[in-house]
Amino acid sequence: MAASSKKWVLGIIVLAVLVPLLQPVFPDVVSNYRLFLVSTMIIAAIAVLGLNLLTGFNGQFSLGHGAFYAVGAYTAAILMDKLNVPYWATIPAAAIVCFIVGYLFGLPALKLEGHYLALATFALALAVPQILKYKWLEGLTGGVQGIVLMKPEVPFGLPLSEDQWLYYFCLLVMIVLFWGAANLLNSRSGRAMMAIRDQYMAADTMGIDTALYKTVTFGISAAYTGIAGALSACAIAFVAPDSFGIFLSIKFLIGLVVGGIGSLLGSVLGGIFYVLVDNSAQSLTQFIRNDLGLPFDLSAYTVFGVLLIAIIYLMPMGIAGGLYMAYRKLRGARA
Amino acid sequence: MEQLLQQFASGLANGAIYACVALALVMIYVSTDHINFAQGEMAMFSTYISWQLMSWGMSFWVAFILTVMISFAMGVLIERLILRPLHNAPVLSIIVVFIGLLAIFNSMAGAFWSYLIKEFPSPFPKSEFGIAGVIGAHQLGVVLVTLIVLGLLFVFFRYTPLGLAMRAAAQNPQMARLVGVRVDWMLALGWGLAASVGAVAGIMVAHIVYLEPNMMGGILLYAFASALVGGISNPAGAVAGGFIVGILENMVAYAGNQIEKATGVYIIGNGEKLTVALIIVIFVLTVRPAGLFGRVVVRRV
Amino acid sequence: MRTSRRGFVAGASAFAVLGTKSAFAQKKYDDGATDKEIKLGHTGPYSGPASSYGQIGKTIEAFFKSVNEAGGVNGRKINFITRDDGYSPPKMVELVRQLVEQDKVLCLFNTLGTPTNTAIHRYMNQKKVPQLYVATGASKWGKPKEFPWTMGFQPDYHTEGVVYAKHILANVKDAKIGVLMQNDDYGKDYYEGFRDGLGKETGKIVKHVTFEVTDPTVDSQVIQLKDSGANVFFNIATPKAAAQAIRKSADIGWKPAQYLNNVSASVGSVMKPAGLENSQGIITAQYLKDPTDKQWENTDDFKAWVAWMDKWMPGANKADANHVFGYAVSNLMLETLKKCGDTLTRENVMKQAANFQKYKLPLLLPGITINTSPTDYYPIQSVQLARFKGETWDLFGDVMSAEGS
Amino acid sequence: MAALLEVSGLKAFYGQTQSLYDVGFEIPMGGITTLLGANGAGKTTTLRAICNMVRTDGTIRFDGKNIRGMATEEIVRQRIAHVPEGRGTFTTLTVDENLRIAAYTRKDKQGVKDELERVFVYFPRLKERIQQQAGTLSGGEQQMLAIARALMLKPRLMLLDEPSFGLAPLIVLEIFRILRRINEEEKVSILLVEQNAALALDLATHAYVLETGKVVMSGPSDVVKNDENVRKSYLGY
Repeated sequence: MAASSKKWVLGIIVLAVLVPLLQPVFPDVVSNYRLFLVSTMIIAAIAVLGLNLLTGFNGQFSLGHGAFYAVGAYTAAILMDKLNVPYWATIPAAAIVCFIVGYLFGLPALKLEGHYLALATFALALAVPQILKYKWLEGLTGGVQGIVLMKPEVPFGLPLSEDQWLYYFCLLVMIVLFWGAANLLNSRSGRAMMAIRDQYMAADTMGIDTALYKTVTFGISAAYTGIAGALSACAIAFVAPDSFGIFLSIKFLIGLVVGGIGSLLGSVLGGIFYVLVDNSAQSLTQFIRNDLGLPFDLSAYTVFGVLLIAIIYLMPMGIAGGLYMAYRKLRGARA
Repeated sequence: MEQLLQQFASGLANGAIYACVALALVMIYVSTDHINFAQGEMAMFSTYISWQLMSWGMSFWVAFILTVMISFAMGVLIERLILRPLHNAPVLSIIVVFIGLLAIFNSMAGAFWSYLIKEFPSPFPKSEFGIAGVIGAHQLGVVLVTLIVLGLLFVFFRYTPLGLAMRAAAQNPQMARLVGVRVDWMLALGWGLAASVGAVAGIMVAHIVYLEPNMMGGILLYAFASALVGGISNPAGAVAGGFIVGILENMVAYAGNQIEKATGVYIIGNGEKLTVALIIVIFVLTVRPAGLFGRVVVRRV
Repeated sequence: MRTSRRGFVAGASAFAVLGTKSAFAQKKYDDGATDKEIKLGHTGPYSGPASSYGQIGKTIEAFFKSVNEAGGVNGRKINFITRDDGYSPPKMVELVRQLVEQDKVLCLFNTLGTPTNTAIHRYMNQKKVPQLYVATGASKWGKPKEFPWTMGFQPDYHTEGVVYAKHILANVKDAKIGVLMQNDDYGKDYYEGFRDGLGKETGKIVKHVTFEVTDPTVDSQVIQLKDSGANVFFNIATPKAAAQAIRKSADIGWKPAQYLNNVSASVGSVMKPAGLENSQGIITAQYLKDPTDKQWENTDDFKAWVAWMDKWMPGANKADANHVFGYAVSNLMLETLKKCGDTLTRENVMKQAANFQKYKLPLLLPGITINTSPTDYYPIQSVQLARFKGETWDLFGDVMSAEGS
Repeated sequence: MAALLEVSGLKAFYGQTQSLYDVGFEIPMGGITTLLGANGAGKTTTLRAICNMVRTDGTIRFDGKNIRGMATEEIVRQRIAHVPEGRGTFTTLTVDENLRIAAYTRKDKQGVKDELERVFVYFPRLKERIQQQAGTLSGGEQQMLAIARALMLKPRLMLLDEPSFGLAPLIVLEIFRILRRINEEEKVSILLVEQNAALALDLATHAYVLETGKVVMSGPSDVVKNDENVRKSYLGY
């Protein structure tokens, strides 16, 4: 099982690397726009993975991961804008900054559980855009106007388009981060993390330093999401407080739940979904309005809500959970 | 001094709004263990219903009572049709369903009634209510209504068999079944009650913030904080929490204002008041993890 | 400036391919235009906190439907593609790239919001795709030297701020000004224009308070303004907060001279909710006809608009000024496309957009016209002050034109 | 004597795992029946199955009527009172509320009042603590409250799950004495699940022995008590 899944992962990675090279062959299918769209999915997947590490694997609740995303994005943006740091160097910087912020936030969060932790993280997500606009930070953050950046340029004279390069860059970061997460979860520390999620009291009596694990997990989770933020700053080439409203955090949560809580594959699916659901809601709306000729003024937002509920109905454990169940059923039927 | 008094009164009035919505949140929490993110939008939708009834010629209070009843039915229906089939789904999945509901209510209200802000009448006569220059008639009315709703809920839960059954169902559903309580219906009833309380909140709020599909967005955040400060399972705590958050927020702005006046240095102002208020709330929660008025309940392992 | 080299190459090559295809037809097309149709791209906030502006997109959609019904533009149908950006800059980038690269629209039209348009500003200019008549009053949309492919529409907030400041300096003795400002791009633009207008007299601003869009009320802010002893109140707020502020100041007995930004000058959605008795004497600057203002009822363009609304947007609320805005700006787009004739290239679209002289656009106030040139990318630069009286705005003074800021 | 409860071919499942295989027994009207068995034999599951708190298959007839598959709350309304293991009380409600909630299904106010008085005759201690929160009572008192609450349903059949669990021997004796009185005076039939087999067999008239989800032996309690296997396995002598 483990060996075969490894093969699968490798296969998908090889495929992911090869696809952009097909651009000259199928210019309309593998367009720059599509590659850009996939890059945003990758970025979302990384952000959802960060949240998953905290919620799915450590049992801590967060409604405010948009805050870490924002901190990552601004760290990258400020370094590029003020200090002319190259974009790739801002990724580790964002990771470090977000780790520290996450770790520090994890300290008071230790005392909070369930809904209270949700409130605390929610508050964080609310506070960050306000802090970005704070009078004394305006020089750094650009205040309400934000910071306009340059898109990453293709290095070494490689014969790639900007979007192809961005795609490869995001893909590389994602592979490294998922590999890291998989190893972490397979290690002793990873098992301790999950033990804390499953049996808090037991983990405590087993001699696991639950406080340390919980705060460090908070830090790592924040760092992952922060890296995603930094990548998004590179991809969008613009940061502003309006990009990091509370709905961003909620979208991560949707990605997490719909993808699959506590599943690495689920994070990828969640990232894809997070980007797709909006677009599909819009196309679906257009389809219903124009092709089915609905007399009523249906909004894409309504369709979005209906889609969400429908997905939870069909797959209460998320897409990853749903796939797993389908797989088991198939095998069961064959056996 | 006059400013302090006015800020305090305005905080109290805002607090009443938060308290009302927080009460609705608590209603659903005690009966189903969920925090309903769609609560604000449901309340907004109810308010539109009462607006519609009034525009058809009903008087304020007739529309009010009818709306509360319609909202009750709406809450029961949502529980039976949408949440019942999902009673085994994980908490986070339910939250996603709530977000879906939020989107649907918000956009439907926009589609039916447009996004234009609408005036909403106040039932409180200006001449008899309010203290001139300090607190408006409607603001004072909202405070009173909130306290009345709280009182009614208290009597309902404390002294009626149905209220008792709801508390029992919330505390230990399996045991409640064993004494013949139809727990499923208690959940639906909880939703109905919450929707009714939300409707009251919406109708009271709408005169102050005007009626529009997004009117509850900001308020829900404050209500959420209020409910948690007070102890999420305690209705009286939620109301107290609402007043605390409302007043605290204005006091933060006031303090910042006074500091700027005295020293000329801007430290905190209106942009940061929510942040600071929330930090204080969270600080309180780390010291008293179950909220100011909540009891620590031993968790079943 | 840092505008790109790559964008230029891409644009040029696309041009070459299309150029050869239609060389002998005497017609010239870029992406998004054919003998049969013209594709226009648009985004707006149909969801989220700014969703009241979604009405503009709906009006435009209905407008082009009516144009198509009547035969289209020079025989071509308009294919108007609109999407929901939720007022989110990253989402905007994604959608606009889709519109430009997948849907291959001829140009973007009336995309809404300052942060959202900022996010695509450079991209559009690299791609050399017109970003026409954007729905935001920031002053940065009129910089043809740096951003030749972007053009605004309405009078910019900065200019409007200057106008109010000048009026206060000329008319209010010993002005002590209190400012209420929405804490975002739009608020800031107004505020800076206002300060520029005051010039050396910025000391007259005794209090400047901000609010967030998520704040349920602005009561606390208004109390602070009153407490500062201000006798002039400049209200930079979107409709809901603006109405709250007007009512609250009356409630607590604060009676300053009030200036209200044009964004919230709607009688139906601000003055009435705020209470007509509380709104008397408020001053604003206008450029469009207010749909609830009875004095326009018998003007031709207004009658045409009402008839159009009845036919194409039945059931829509005519008090909503967004419908007026959408209708007016659509007319400008229509005229621009008409002027392009059979040369539907992006370059020509920009050229025609930058070539309006005293064009009378329906629903603009009498005396206000569209004027653009290759160096002037501000189509509307004139406003007229109005004072609220009874139930309508009473225009006074001359039409004022500020030179581009 | 007619059987009040007839169970036959009863199977029960927790998710995918089956924990009862073909359990069958009868409870005579007015008697006390006990289920014996080691941990995990399925005693508690049997009680839960009767009240439809697990997924079941088979037949369960109460007073001649098939009640299998009815909702728990409806079964309770047939006047079957279940006192679950670990003393099921509502810890945040007061003693008074705990008792009143049990009468929730009843419409006759006067009857409820009388019932309350009668319950206090059996459990005078509860009367003293009437306004206390159930969670603050001692273990024995909580067990008494649980039984008292079951009585408030005016049951015809009472299902008792480990009433002696975790209590001091003296208290256990007191509770069992009360149970016998209830059985005699209130004409309540009792199905008792109990670790303490000696005590249970003393109280009961009939006994069934469960092993890994099956009934392996049954009979009048005197007979069962003297069975060699039972003596070795459950009575310890």
